[in-house]
Amino acid sequence: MMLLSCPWCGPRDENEFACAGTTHIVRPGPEVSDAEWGRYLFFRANPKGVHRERWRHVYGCGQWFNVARDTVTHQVLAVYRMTEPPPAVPGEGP
Amino acid sequence: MKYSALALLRGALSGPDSWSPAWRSPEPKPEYEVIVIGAGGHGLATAYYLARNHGIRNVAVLERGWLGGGNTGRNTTIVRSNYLFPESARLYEFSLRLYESLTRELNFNIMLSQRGLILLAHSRHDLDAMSRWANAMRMNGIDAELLSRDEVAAAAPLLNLSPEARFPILGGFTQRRAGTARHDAVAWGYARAADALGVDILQNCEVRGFTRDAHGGVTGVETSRGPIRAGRIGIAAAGHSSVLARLAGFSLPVTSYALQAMVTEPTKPALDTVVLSPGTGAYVSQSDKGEMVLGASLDLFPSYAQRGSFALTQGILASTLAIFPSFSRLRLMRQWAGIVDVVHDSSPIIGPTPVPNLFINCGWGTGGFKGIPVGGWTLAHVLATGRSHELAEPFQLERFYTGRLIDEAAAAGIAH
Amino acid sequence: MAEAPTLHAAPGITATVEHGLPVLSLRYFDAEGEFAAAAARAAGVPLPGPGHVVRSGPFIMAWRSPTETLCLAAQEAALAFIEQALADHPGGCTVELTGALSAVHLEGVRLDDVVSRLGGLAGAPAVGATARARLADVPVLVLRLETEGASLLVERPLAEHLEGWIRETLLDLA
Amino acid sequence: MSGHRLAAPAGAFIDRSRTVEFSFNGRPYQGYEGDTLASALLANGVRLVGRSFKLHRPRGIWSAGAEEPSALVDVGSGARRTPNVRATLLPIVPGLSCVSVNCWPGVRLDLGAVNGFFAAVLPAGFYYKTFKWPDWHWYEPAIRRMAGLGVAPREPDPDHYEEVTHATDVLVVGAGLAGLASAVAAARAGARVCLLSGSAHCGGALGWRGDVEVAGLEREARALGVRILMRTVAFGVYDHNLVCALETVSEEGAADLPACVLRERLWKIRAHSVIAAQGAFERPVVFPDNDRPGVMLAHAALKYARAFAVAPGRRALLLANSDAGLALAPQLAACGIEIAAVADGRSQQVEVSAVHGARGVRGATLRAPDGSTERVHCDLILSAGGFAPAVHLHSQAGGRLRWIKDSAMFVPDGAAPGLWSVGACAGAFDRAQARAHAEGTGDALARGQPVPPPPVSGAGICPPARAVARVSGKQFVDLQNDVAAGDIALAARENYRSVEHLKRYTTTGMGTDQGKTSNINALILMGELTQRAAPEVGTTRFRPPYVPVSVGAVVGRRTGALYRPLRRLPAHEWHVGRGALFEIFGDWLRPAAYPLAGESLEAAAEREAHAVRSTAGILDGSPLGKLEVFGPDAARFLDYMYVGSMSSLAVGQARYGLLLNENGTVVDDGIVARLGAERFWVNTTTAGIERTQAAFEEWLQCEFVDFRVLVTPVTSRWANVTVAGPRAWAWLAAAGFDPALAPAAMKHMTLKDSRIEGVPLRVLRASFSGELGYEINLPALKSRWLLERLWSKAAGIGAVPYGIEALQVLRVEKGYLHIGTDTDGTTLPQDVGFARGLERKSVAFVGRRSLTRAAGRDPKRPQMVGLVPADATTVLPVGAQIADRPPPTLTQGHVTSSYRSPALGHPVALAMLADGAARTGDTVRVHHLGRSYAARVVALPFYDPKGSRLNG
Repeated sequence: MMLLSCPWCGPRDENEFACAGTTHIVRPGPEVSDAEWGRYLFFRANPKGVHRERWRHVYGCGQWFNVARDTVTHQVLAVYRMTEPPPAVPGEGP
Repeated sequence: MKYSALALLRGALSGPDSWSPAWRSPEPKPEYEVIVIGAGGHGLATAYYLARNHGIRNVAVLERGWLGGGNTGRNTTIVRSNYLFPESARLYEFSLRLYESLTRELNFNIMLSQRGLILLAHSRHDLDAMSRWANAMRMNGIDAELLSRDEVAAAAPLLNLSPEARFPILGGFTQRRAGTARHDAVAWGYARAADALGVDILQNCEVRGFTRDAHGGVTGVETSRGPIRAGRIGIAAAGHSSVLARLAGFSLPVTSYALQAMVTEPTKPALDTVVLSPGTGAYVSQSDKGEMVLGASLDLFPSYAQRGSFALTQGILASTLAIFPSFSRLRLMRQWAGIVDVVHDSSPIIGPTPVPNLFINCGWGTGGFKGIPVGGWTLAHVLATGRSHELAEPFQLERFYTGRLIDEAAAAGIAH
Repeated sequence: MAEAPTLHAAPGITATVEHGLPVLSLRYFDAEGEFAAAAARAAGVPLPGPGHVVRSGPFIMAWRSPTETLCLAAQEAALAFIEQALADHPGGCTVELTGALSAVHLEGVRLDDVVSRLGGLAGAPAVGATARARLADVPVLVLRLETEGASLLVERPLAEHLEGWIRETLLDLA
Repeated sequence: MSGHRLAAPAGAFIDRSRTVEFSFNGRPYQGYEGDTLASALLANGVRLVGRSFKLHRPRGIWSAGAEEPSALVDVGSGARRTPNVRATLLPIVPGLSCVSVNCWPGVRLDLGAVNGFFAAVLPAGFYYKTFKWPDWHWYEPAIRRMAGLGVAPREPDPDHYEEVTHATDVLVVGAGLAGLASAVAAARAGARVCLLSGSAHCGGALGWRGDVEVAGLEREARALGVRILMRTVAFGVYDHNLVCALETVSEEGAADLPACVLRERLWKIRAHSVIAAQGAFERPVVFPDNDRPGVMLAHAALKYARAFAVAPGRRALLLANSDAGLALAPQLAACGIEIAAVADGRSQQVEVSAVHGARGVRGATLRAPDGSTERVHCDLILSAGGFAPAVHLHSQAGGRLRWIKDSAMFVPDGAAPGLWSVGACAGAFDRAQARAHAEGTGDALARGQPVPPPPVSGAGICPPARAVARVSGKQFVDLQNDVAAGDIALAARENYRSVEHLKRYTTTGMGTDQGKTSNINALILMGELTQRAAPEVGTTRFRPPYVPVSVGAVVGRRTGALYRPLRRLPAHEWHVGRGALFEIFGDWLRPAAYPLAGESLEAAAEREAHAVRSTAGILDGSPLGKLEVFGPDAARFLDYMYVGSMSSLAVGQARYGLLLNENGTVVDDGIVARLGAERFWVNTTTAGIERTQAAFEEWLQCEFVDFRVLVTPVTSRWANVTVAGPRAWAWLAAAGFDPALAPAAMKHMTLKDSRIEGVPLRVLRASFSGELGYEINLPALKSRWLLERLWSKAAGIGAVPYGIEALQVLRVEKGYLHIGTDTDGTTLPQDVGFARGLERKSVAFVGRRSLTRAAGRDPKRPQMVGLVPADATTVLPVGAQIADRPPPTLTQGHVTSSYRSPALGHPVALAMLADGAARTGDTVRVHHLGRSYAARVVALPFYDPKGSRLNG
């Protein structure tokens, strides 16, 4: 059970949070092709390594925030608010 | 050599040396007609059917670790074809029928145990949903029966049948031909049979890149055991599909999650069927060894770590006790996780990729085991002929652009 | 409005349950902004920062999220004063929540022993602090204003569950 | 009687002044307080205690700890029966009653032992090669009965389990010398320290040797405030240094227990640093018939003698394959166990070529390298093959292992993330060095300084295990699962050579002992057979749990009513008083109907629905989801969220909305009302409140970050009392409601704030029944008061309370869809009659883009239609499939909702039908479980198509 640090409530067990998958996905306008729309909806890098994802502190303050996390070791490399620019983290591929 | 009771007797008289290796450990050849990446059930079945159905025997199966060491050996071994949509029903029913003849086909006892799968209805709404499900299965030509509460009780007397239960049991529905099979045996049986047909199974052979021709088509792979050329390449790598896709320069609608399962210490027979309670998430069977096999549930965040979260372990066990309260004093003995490839509609992807000569079988998510025979059959078909098998046509990458998803989980309100 | 409190006890700890707490939610876009400042003036105390709770006159002000402070009072009428003071104030709004929340008040030296047995926190937050956490598998806001006491605020329909968990915990502590 | 009690002063753990009576396999025995079942049985001369898993061979007590593969018993009976308890860990208590597992009719005469005669044809993996004809199903039932160990209880567990969350700086697992030393050092350096002792005594192996150093350290640890948890075994290290441990609270099997006791306690300990100090296991020697009762790990024998004053035999043969093993001979002799012979497998290469005695050791034949043999009379064979450090937690935490060839053991290769090993589990067997290293580790971790590497020393020279050549008799590697050296040779021959294949093919290490004394030997043997070193065969990553843990303890309080929260209506008692039939809908306990005496649910629902259509009814709709949405961008935001324009609502107006996800599927519906210029009231479905709120917050916080909108959930704040029917207003008026709410003054789909007796009301005129309807929202704890007030006027109106079932009848008559019943996770808005609404809406909304993909434009999509059975009497079964022919064939759709309509006098049903809108008037066939019905497709709604009844 991971320990995630909510930017507002501090470190809590993973089961207080919900993960919504990859973050920093740019939502295209309605004019894009079906293929581009499909890529936006479904296609993900799914890296074995550093993953930028978003979590919500469901059982706490209800806030969404971003996490950079290694999907192999589960090490949390960065936690930042939705409005903060993404910090660089070691080990992130191109 | 042929396996039989007689062979066992011969082995007893003349010792271990009378047995021959189940498969060879060959050195890689510089080139194969077809390379299959991943020696799990799907990859091995693909190689077997390439040889058996299409006469293509110059085949290598490449495996990073040990054959059958991934999800094939990490699931809860359940086979069934209780699907709503005709497309899925055809696919999984074909798979179940292959399973039904697999022991003799492979001369390897996969211990297919068709002890039935019961889904529990905890509300009248559940009963209605199961009525739809059972009728849809019958439309698809698959056995399905609705069960009264008493029939459920007779099949699994240790269930919590109290009307005061938090999740009372009102009835259920069953597919009697569903059940379990010995997971290792499926991998080993296909491996042995494929090997006997000339397929090279190359273990400890990790794919590190693809070689390409001028048109971008794949011509081979770079591996930890050197480069190997191939005319066509198939990927059957489950949770690692995205990693291989990235090496080949495309992406997939796949996210990898850890699927957790566990067993208790073995006890004498106490449960004679497979029980699934969609309302609580409990999924319980008892193995031939006597262990209660529990799970499987996903840690709901992306993961390539083959271990599960303790919070989920607690959740799985709490759900188990909600329907089997007497299991409280059994002890949890082993717990593990496999990395599964989950797509939005929980249905597989079997067919070409954007890269010429490269084909894929992935997206089985939590249900890959039951799909092994058909996954191998259809990937072999597209590798051999260049055309998708009729059964696999609805299961192409294209559906993520057209929106023609085959979303059993959404329709049935239960994850497969 | 409050119903009769329920009492559970074990050596070193008592738990009382209170329904129908008078509560007003203060919602704002900016914790430093005009609305929050007006709320602070009305309550007579700066709104508590993240993870904090303060008592001011008849009010208990408890941080709940970056855009929400709960204002609790013994009487609903006291809340009307705040509500009126903030009516039509830009940058936020008030939402009446009286009756939405129930509280389990824990008192005694074994406070941490009980909180640490609810599945989420290793102990009660420090005096003057709040914690929103998963306790007894439901979302709970813990307020700590006393050395030997804390209040566990929970949505009313979930109070029975939290209370049941605490009742069994006290039974086994005894 | 070979085992017997030794004289004092031996017996550090037992209290000779307290005798304990217990029974084993139905026979009464005596022991002392402090005995384990194993020590007490040995003291009573009992050697045969169990039967093995596959071959049902007789087995005795093999170890003195958690590694026990053989001595398993079922404890207690009835609901408190606990299967597969290790006798070596089970304290005896008055009244304890236990039986051997896996034998029938008894452990002495076990019919399953017939398997032993066929052992030769039952090698590893035999079942893969046979039982194929005619079919596995023929053989499986018998095999299932033979398998399994103990008997599972059949009744719910009466006992309690609790879970404690703990946080600490340094957690030390294991309270032997190294663990104590590191805990004390860390505490001295100012850290908060928690120390787990697996047994009831500190000191580990030294504890029962009467070591004084241990007692001093334990005193100091307590003085420094170290939190010491006794009888607490860490079984798992999880992400981010969460260590889970199980504390035994109540004794297993005690007689006269209260109806419910706190049995075990789960500790979830989040530690900044973890120090593993779990010691080492003894690695057994492999030789023929090394499973006979009377064969035992050598250190276990010493422990029985020292700690429990029990000699497991009178004359012992010591098989020492290691320096440490040889050193045991004088110690055992000093305890009063005669050493008949010492076979030094280390240098002299003396082997056991045979064990004599089928039910228990009576002697052994030793064979020297020159082939000469010697028969030794003994009743005890002690096996000392070297050490296997307990690297489990290190491995669970992600640590690597390295192989120490001289001592034939794996030790940690550096620290694991967040976890450091000390003492024997780090390979540090030299006492002084281990203590110094443990102290250095505790101190460094407390101060945040680099931790010194462990001194791997003191284990001595130990050749790897090997099978004895040219002998008959099975040489067991894994006792519980009956895996012998020959099985490993078979696996090697058949190319199951990697550790994963070896384990799975032979089942080595898959038993309840999880291979604590077998895994390393299996690796070594496989390595020798395939000319590889053990690490080349592989080491499996250890997984939790380190020892098996009760399911109940992991679950804790989450059983019974506390499994998942169940929500009750704020006016629950009022409904009880009305005779409600409650059912669980989602997480809510709600009245399905209010049946009269002898009335069925269906009849009650039809009566209630009829009353709503003819007079009035009252429904408790309190669980309905409610949100307040506030802010300058609230209107624009709601336009994005719903199909249905919300920005054009005037204050006081309300509108129906369909909520989609980005994939275009319908996830919820609801009513949005405008409370003010910047303030909206949103009703969601009961089941949909959480996903709606989560979706709102995700869009606001993650995508539309510049929108100034605040969403406040108010579901629990407001109860909802719905009054519907032609006499609804008359009823409300009679109860004293404000005339401004009268239908003439308040239009359908408008909302007004009002008061009654000072109680604030938020009244929405809306209808899910098609009748004049008021949804009266009021402070939750006032709902009972209002219900009673209305009820006091009901008689004059002829009003009834109605439940969910009647509501369903009413809404189906009106053709209103119910999310999750008529829709599923594949439904698009155009499937449920919103094609025109989509065209009308000009602004963007979530999910819109997805609706225009090929799948969304498919004319064969299912569409919601009405069905009326052709015979006008059959209620079409929900879930029945629509098709021209009986199955198997391609389905065209299915029935989603179906009721007998009291208003129309015949059954009606809703269905999803391919291209349904174009098929009005068609007759279709509906198939259900082998029966078939004809039904007519009709336009919706069935009842009051003009909506004339909405205004009463």
